[in-house]
Amino acid sequence: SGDVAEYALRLGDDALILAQRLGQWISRGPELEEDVALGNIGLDQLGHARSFLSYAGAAWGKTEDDLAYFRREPEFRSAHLFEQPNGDFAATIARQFVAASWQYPLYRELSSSSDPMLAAIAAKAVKEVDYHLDHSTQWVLRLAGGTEESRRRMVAGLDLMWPFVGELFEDDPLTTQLGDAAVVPSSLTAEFDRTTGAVLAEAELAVPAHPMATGGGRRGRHSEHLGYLLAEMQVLARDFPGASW
Amino acid sequence: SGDVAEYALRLGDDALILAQRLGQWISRGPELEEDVALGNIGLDQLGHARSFLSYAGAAWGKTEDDLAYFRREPEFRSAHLFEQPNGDFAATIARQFVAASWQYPLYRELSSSSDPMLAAIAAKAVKEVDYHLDHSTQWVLRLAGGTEESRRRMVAGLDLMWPFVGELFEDDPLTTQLGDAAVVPSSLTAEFDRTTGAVLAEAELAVPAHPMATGGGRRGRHSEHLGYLLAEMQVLARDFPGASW
Amino acid sequence: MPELQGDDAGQAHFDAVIARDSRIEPTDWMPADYRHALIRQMSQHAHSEIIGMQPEANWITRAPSLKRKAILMAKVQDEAGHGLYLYSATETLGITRDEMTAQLLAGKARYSSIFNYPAVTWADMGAIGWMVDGAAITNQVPLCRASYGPYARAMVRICKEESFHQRQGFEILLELSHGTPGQKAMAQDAVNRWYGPSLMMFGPPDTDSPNSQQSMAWNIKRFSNDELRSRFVGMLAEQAKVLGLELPDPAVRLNPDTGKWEHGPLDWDEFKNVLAGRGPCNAQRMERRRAAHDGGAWVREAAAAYAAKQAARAAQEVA
Amino acid sequence: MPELQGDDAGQAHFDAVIARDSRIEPTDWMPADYRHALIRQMSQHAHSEIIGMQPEANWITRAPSLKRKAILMAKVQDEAGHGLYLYSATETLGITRDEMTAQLLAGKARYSSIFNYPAVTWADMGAIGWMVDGAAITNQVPLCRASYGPYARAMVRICKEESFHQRQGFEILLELSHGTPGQKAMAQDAVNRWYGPSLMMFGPPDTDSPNSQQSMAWNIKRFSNDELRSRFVGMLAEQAKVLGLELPDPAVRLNPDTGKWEHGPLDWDEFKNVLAGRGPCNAQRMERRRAAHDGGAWVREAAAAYAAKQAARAAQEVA
Repeated sequence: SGDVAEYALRLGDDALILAQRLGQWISRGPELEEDVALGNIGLDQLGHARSFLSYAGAAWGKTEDDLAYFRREPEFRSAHLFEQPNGDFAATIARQFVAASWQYPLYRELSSSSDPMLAAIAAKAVKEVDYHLDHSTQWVLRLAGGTEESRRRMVAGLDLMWPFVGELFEDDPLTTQLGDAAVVPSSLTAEFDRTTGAVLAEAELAVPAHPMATGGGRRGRHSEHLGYLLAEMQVLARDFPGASW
Repeated sequence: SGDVAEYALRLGDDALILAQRLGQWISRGPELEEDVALGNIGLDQLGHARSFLSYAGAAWGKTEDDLAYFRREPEFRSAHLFEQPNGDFAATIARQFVAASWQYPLYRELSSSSDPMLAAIAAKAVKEVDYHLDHSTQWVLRLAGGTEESRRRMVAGLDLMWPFVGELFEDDPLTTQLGDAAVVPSSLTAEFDRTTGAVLAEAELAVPAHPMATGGGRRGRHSEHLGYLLAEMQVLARDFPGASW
Repeated sequence: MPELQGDDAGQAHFDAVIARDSRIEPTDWMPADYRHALIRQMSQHAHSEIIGMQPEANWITRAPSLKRKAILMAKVQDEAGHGLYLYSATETLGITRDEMTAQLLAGKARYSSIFNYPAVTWADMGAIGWMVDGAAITNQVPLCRASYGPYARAMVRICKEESFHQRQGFEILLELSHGTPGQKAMAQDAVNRWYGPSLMMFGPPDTDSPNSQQSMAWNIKRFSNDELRSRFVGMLAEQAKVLGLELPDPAVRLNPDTGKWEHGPLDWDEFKNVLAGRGPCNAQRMERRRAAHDGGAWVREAAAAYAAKQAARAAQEVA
Repeated sequence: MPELQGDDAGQAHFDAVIARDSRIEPTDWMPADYRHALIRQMSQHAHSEIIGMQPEANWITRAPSLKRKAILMAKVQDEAGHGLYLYSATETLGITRDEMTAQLLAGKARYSSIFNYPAVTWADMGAIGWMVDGAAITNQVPLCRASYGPYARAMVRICKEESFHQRQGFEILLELSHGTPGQKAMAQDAVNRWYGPSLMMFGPPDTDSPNSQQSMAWNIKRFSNDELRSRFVGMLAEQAKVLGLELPDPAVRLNPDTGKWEHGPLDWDEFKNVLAGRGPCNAQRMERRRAAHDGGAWVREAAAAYAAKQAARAAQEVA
């Protein structure tokens, strides 16, 4: 149905925008192993994005590329977290830590969606996101417990990303009316708090007190960052409309 | 004539791309006075760009905006120096130092061009570029003679920009066949070497030994940086083709 | 009557100046509370100019014509100039720019909450100019007669440039509203988004604004929040007709009985949220300012070290 | 004959292994020159994989379809993997990755000059895959039989992935050459630009390649530069027909007498210029690598500090 497609669009946009951000790291990582690791995570997210967007597009007679390259900013449905700039490695790790701590329970629950396609995509994705969560967790611990500088940066990175946690867990008519097909965002709050809380406790870090930012991504209201990201992502495809690659 | 327009296009593109780079500094400067100063220089360059591009466009029935927003990368004629990324403040100052040490004698000579419009634009521009040269000279001296860190960064900035000096002084058929209308680039080499040499000597810096990079900007062959800059600069205008603003 | 001494004499002079609506100057005696209130108000104003550069700087590289790009660059630069000018004026009260910057970065000093909203489309350049600068001017014009001389003089200069900016914003919206349907929709969307926040720039309703009385008594505030808001909404309503755009508030009307403009209810919960740091861009604005400040520390240190070396050299040459 | 001792025994074993075209392993004795030549050749190869990520990473964010984006990301990532694998193989010769990285950043170790050309259009993703990876494979396939075991084994694995990459490059060009006129022109332009540089990847003409003889005697180079170049240009000529694109060299032909492919003169001055640091992107490539390395220092330090703390804690728990 259209509602399922709208829901798939959200998840696809989250993953697409995150993949785009991670793609910017490749050849710029702090060590080659991280070029590989961040590239892997980016590729996974891109894969999830393609599945969700293809599924969403099918309902509207559009391809994944129609959706990725020929929508304008207000038509994107991603949450603000994913469009936050990479910042330094600690900020990227903080964004990954939040993203994976949200996507992991989300995909796990979604793998028993009453919509078989959503269930199938999520069942595949959850295994990969499990690794993403482990990767970011390990880095949160390392950076928090490494040097004074790395701890300071890790704290700053978490402070930067934490305002965008709240939006992820906001329910709206779409998520509620989809019933068993979707996962109600607020139902994941407790697990997110528990997972992240345990890691932060082990890292001897406080849960950031930074207040939640006004979101709006699910309604197409984005931060000032998304425009730049889309301009770059879409420039070539739009320069050759209708072309095949 | 078409040759004069081609020549004006080069100078206009140099100034436009530099203005675009400087515009990225505003609200990011190391002190508010530099937000103002770099903004001023950027505005001057943008003004010169508009004059040159309007003049070039008149020969082809195009507006300054047609030329700025609706050409593709290989149609831009700017030299590689101007599209180099801002880097840190020292790199930007190094780029400004090279740019102004080139533009100042260029515009001074061009103000006696046999083409009255080029002469008029240059006569106005040279006064402004005089300030740009002074601004960057003062900063080269300050950064070179400031702290150990600032000196290290100033050296690194000059090393980054120096490979793009050579392209500025390359003659080609266009600059020679224009005769008294244009300034032959190579005729400015000695003065550039003298001006920059004196400042670097006062700063107790060696002239960078970095070899000259292959250019090609005048033939539309650019570095990997220009594509990103144009994608950002042109995105909105291209999203509303034919619109008026 | 014996001649008054020290603070008493100062207070009397101060009271007399205020009473005849004249100007206090930096070397005059003034009450500590007056000084602190001014520092708070003026530094907040200066910080607002500086933070306020960000939403507009966001569109410099993407401005859709070279003319608009030049106008926008000049405008954002003017704001840096206003900030510098206001910091200087505030320094006459015995606080340094470095101290004020430290207060801003520590979250101890405020800037206008309006700049915590994102400028997501080009039309926002119009709406910010027309509405945000418009509200600022409505607020500031009366302050050209503020009791503190340096502040009043700063306001005179700033208001002149701000009204220029406002007209440029109006022109951007006018061009868009007469443009393609897509452009007009962009303009209307921007007006919809900035309307409420710009009305709330005047602060809480008078019934809920405890500090205003003292500020008005000191002549560093000349009209109440609601009075200024009413003037502003009237200006918007009349100019919106020229623009061919709608204000997103059907309750806007000129009350024929009072002769004042009225408007519908405002979302004061949102206002408080943004003020409390929960706006869309609070963290981003502070992060950018901090990044510029911290990232530029080595430059400022270099400039200071170089100046010191030059001074030492000059002294040596004299000796 | 008395049994050979020490170096003499080692040399005899080494000579015998080379003579029967078998493999030297890390623990085997080897001549110092052989070791140094291998370190130079293998670390240059590793550095080339790492620097070679840059021109392609340049198009990841702008890839024109999601499928192409995924393929490109995977490819660039494979190159990081190849670099890691080759650094490991080189470390068996008694040099650390840190030392090799330091040599690269100090400009003492080289990487393939081809990566000093910019990837300015999407079609370059095709041309790099088809021509640059194609040349690399032509060079590397014989090295799967190189005399140093770890190197030969690395080559086997790498060649497998490289030929996959080459096919992907070919497919990009094929799609473009069958696309719009603009796409086809973009493909032809890329082939024109990469043709000469890719042919020069095999190094100077045999008449001007002094080190080759020794390397061939050691079986760490199996065919001469010109021989490999001839094979490569033949491959290009035949596949260009399928692509419907022209090679920018009218002299390319299969010589019926020798059975070898021939090509026109190459611009060896340009080659030397780029090698000497005057290519379009030399400074940029090194700067990016240096920025990533220096900018990541605090991360590597943190990881090391954390590992040390964990180890100390574990030791304490045991004690």
